[in-house]
Amino acid sequence: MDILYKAFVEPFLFMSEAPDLLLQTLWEGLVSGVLYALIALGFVLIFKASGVFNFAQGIMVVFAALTLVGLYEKGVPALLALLLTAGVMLLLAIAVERIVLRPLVNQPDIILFMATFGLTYFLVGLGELVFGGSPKEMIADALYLPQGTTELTLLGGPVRFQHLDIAAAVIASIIIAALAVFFSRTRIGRALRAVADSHKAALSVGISLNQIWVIVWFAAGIVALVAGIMWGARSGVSFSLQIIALKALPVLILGGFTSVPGAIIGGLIVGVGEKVGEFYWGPLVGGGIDTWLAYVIALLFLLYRPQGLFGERIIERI
Amino acid sequence: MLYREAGQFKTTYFSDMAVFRLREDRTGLAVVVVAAYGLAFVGTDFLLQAVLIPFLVFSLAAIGLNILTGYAGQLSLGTGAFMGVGAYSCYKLMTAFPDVNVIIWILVSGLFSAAVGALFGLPSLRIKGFYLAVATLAAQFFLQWCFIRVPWLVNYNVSGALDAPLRTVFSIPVVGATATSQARYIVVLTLVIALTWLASNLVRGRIGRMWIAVRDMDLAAELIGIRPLQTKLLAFAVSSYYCGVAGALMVFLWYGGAEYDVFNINQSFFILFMVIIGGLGSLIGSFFGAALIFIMPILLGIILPALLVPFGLSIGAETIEHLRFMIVGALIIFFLIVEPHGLARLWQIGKQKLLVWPFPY
Amino acid sequence: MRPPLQPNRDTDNTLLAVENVSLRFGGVKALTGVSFDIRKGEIRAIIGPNGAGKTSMLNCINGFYHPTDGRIIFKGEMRRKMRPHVAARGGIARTFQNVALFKSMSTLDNIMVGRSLKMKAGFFWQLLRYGPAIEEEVAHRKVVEDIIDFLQIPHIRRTPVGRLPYGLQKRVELGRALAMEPDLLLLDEPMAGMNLEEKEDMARFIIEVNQQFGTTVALIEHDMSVVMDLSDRVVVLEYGRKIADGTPEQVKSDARVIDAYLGVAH
Amino acid sequence: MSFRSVTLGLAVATLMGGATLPATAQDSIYVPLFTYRTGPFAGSGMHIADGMHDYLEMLNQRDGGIGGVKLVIEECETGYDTKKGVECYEAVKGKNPVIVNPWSTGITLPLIPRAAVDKIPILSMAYGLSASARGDIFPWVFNPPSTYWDGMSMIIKYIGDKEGGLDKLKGKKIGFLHLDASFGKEPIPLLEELSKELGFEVKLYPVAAQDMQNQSSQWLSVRRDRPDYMIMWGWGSMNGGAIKEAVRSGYPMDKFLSVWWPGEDDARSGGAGAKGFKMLNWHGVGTTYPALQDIMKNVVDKGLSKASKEKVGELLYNRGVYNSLLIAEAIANAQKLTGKKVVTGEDVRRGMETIKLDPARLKALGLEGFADEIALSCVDHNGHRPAFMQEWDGSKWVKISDPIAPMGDRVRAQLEAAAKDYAEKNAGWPKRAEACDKAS
Repeated sequence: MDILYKAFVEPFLFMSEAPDLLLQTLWEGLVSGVLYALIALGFVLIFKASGVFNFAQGIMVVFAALTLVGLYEKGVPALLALLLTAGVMLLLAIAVERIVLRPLVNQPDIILFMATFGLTYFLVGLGELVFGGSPKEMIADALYLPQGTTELTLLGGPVRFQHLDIAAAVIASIIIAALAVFFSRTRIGRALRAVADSHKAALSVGISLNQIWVIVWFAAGIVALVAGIMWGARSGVSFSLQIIALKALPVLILGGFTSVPGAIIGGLIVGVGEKVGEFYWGPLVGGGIDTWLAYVIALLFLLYRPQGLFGERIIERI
Repeated sequence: MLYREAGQFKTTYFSDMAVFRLREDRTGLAVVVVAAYGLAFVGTDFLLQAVLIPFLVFSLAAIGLNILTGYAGQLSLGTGAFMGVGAYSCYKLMTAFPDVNVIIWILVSGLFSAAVGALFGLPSLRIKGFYLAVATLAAQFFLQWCFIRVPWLVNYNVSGALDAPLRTVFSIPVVGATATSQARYIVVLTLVIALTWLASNLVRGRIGRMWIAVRDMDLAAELIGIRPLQTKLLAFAVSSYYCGVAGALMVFLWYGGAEYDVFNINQSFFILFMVIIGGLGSLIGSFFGAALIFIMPILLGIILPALLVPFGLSIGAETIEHLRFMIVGALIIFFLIVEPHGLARLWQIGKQKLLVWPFPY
Repeated sequence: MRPPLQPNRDTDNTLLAVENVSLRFGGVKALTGVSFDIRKGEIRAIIGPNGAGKTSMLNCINGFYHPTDGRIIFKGEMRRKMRPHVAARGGIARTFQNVALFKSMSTLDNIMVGRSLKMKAGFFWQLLRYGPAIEEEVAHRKVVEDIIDFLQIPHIRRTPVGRLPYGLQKRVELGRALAMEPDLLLLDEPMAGMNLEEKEDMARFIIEVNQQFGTTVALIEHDMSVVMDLSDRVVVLEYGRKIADGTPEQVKSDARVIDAYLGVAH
Repeated sequence: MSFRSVTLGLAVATLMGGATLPATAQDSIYVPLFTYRTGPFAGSGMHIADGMHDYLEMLNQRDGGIGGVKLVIEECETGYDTKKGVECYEAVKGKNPVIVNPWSTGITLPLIPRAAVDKIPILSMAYGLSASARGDIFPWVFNPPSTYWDGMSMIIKYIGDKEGGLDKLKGKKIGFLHLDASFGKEPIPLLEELSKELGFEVKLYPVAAQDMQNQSSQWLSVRRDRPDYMIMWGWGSMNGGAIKEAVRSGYPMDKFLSVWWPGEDDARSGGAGAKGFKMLNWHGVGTTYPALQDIMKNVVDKGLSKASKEKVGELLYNRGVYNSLLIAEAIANAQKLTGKKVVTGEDVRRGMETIKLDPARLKALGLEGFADEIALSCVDHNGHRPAFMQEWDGSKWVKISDPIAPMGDRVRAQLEAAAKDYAEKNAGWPKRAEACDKAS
């Protein structure tokens, strides 16, 4: 009975006793959620347009951030370094399209998925070769990212808001809005949607699949860069970020592989879910459950709704 | 002239269904097996302990994953954790019943990981492909957490790690510090040969065909009466059995003790690469893949510096490591482009060519 | 090709009855109140224009779709929600409009898979590939070789089916269905995309299966001449409803059928 | 086909001969260094690697090796990965190494039982299996100058001091943020025992290796529990991540203490807010010591080091130097003991047991005041030396305490139990057969 009390009553009592901590937990969850969502967004962009499940998105985040910091350390002014990094991501997109995607165009999805594994390994080696293995500090000041903390007294206790986190939330929202506009209002965006619906349809309206792939991989590269800057500013730039990027997978599961809003909402659910879970229930089993909680949430959710929150319903045909 | 099908007629279905339909193949296999055992007596410690034992262990794990991913078409990223289940259950068993032959416990510990594998395979009925891969990630991270968080699993060792107490077979130590690499190698080799033989029986028979049917088109498979859940769960169980045994071998006959971290997600990826490069749906491919992914980096580590020495260049250990990563990554992409069916297909093509040599077709 | 009715047929013996079956996907009605029966040993055709719900009907019969309404009685048993593999175990085999073979397997293995249900040797015998496992493997291999001979495809025995031309794939698929020794064989456009020669071969196989093994056949086909020659009785669907049911002669002369189907098709 | 068989033959030949490729000449001593300049722990590992390498290289350059015998220094990259570490061990085993330094607890554990069989001593300097401090049970393993239990007891003593006595710890709350691995969990039993006895409460905050840079959950819990002190057992990017999160969540830095593994980079990543962060240490930082000046002159300035100049003399660099100091001293002792010039692993094990670095000896080595004196023996492979507390002042470490002696009796009790447990569980663990040398 004691365990039941601890599992089902105490956490809620604690929530109501210290609403300020609940608020703080939710806020931290939201912020991580936004960052997970940013990484997941990169996956979604590529999956939507090319059906490729890009496992390398995580390393692209690290790679972009490292390039930025590396250039800055070489003496390139921050904003120029930002532009150059975007250029590098474009080159990467072109290279990926030429070397990986084009020769594999008619292969099953699983083969393409595995090819992105190869890409991951290659980028890890290349990144470490060029930039070295030591963790680097994100150049937050030079990029005019706000630092510092605001402490407000809310619900009877101090709640801290990092300016950086607020900035991350704002920037993520801007990116999402921009992507939404891009997809619905611009010619290329509509072309991308056409590709997502049917490759043949896209070809018939005269859009080159190859160009589209370059564009989405570039877009995903930019999203990776933004994600890299925000994560990097929070916790430093190193290759261990790559494993954190795996958290984007449960986000995708929740949100569905093809839905941009799904990625956002999935990200928030995962972020908040794992923080609240760890904070209120983690101590029951010795803590550290946030390493797997997100995956288990996603798994349970999948059993209930195999196509994700916003994924298209799969009607099986034969 | 040496490799010909002509003149070898099959008069019964039984002989037509043999693994190696050609006399030359059978001879070749026998030569390889004899040579493998021979190496135990001529190989250096380094060759046995750092190259061949790990190669065999990884081959076994790759066979395990290949059964699941290559034959039954279920993508798994939880291989490392399933290996861990085998290793931890083997530790519990061999410390709880120290008098029982350790080889029995290695084989039994696979059953535990088979059970855990089947449990985490349950979602495979409803979810497929990438979605399933994420489900197996749940297994990976959850099990890893259990390994570190349940001290009972390591008999409350202060170090929190698995150790390898002395165990003998026919009073020759095979587990523990005093076991020679020769003894370890012979045990590992024998187990891997036996288990490979069993796997090859399995995949050639009814069960193997059912797995491939589910992989190729699970709906059609169901429509001809194959129960999809049972078939997939069986694949998960058998696959995890192999991974579990490989995990136990890894800790007790290779490392000789290990922390939970050796079963991390990178281990899972590592074995997945072997399966991809070796060839999905091919047992011999598992060996090729393990050889390429495991042995090639070691060779690179030895050859690259040696190549540069004549030019007066030296290359740092870390640069070699970076190059290893890049080369492995590039090879994966290369193989997927050139031969998505992996080294196994290249091998097959080579044999076909040889069969009709010197004519091109 | 053959007389329209077999004299020795027990016409009262119903193998499968479809009663008032409806099927909806969201707002789309695929089938509305369809009823008909299939008698033991007959060749029953289901025809209708594109989108009439023919394939949906077959999907309902073998449990791939579950009817929203109505019921299906097979061998006197009512089954509401049934998984396809249960249907298969019950003796229903089928082929598909767009061949659903296991592409990486050889012809031999594809047909061997069809024998899976009949194979009983346990897991451990399988592991050892010894005793019952290997005896059974040899026995079933013989059956499969007979089917291969029957379908006249021994030359492609070891070819992965993915590399075969369409016509041969359809034949292998029929072989796989036959390997299940079904009581009811559902054929979804078995002759689609075939040339005249191939069609004649396929028609001959269907008749032989029906006559030699007494297998009941239900088939969907677009080629009217084939349908009229082959089948004992014909159901006509249009927009998910049954508009006619009877012998080929009866159906041919039905005014609604001529309007809805033959009129359009010709 | 013939090409293939040639390549295959070549490959096999390389593998079989691989172990002896860079053949060790008879007139040199082979010192392999297991390092990691790649992987998630590279940020810590590379500085240590540089320090270890440069000190030994300096001896080569300045003195022509040790006792006139050149050292062959070879790095083997482990990436902090047990698999590669074990591979490195097998690769160096055949080359007559005089000692191995795994630099990872995960790699140390599987090597411990092998050391005795292969006759290669293991130096796991202030990490690894704490129980291996017992030389009578682990004759081949050395972990000077202090175990994690020593470290934990020193931190508790320091906190007690600040509070005005150990008895004042009653009712306090101490948080323990640790890497969720054997390494981080090792001090827990001692911490819990002390908590029972002194009446403080312990809160555990494990950090998984894959979440080292994603510690917001742990620090949220810290905010909930409001521990009076935080103790950290971290490595690699976990240290920097923790300091950052501590700053972010406004935890009072002067109450945040760590074992000896964070480096300058980690503290710097916390920005100005990291000021006041404290950690244990047992050796000097900076390049003012003559030996370090020699490294500068003979190694770094000659371009023989991989370290950039400003990193030389930093905490982890000097940690590497200390590690090599022990190796060099053990080799020198071995030469003295055996009268041989080219010594083997067996000799160096004896050399290790007779290590005696008193102030005079340190001065002779050009490291006066670099570290506290230490002497090892057959029984004591650790020394259980005191360490001091240092504080981050925003740009460098400042020593803020005298050496704090560990709680010897507590540590001994833990050691006793752990060593016994290890020997029992590893049935057939050999009794020490190696003879004892007198310190020279």
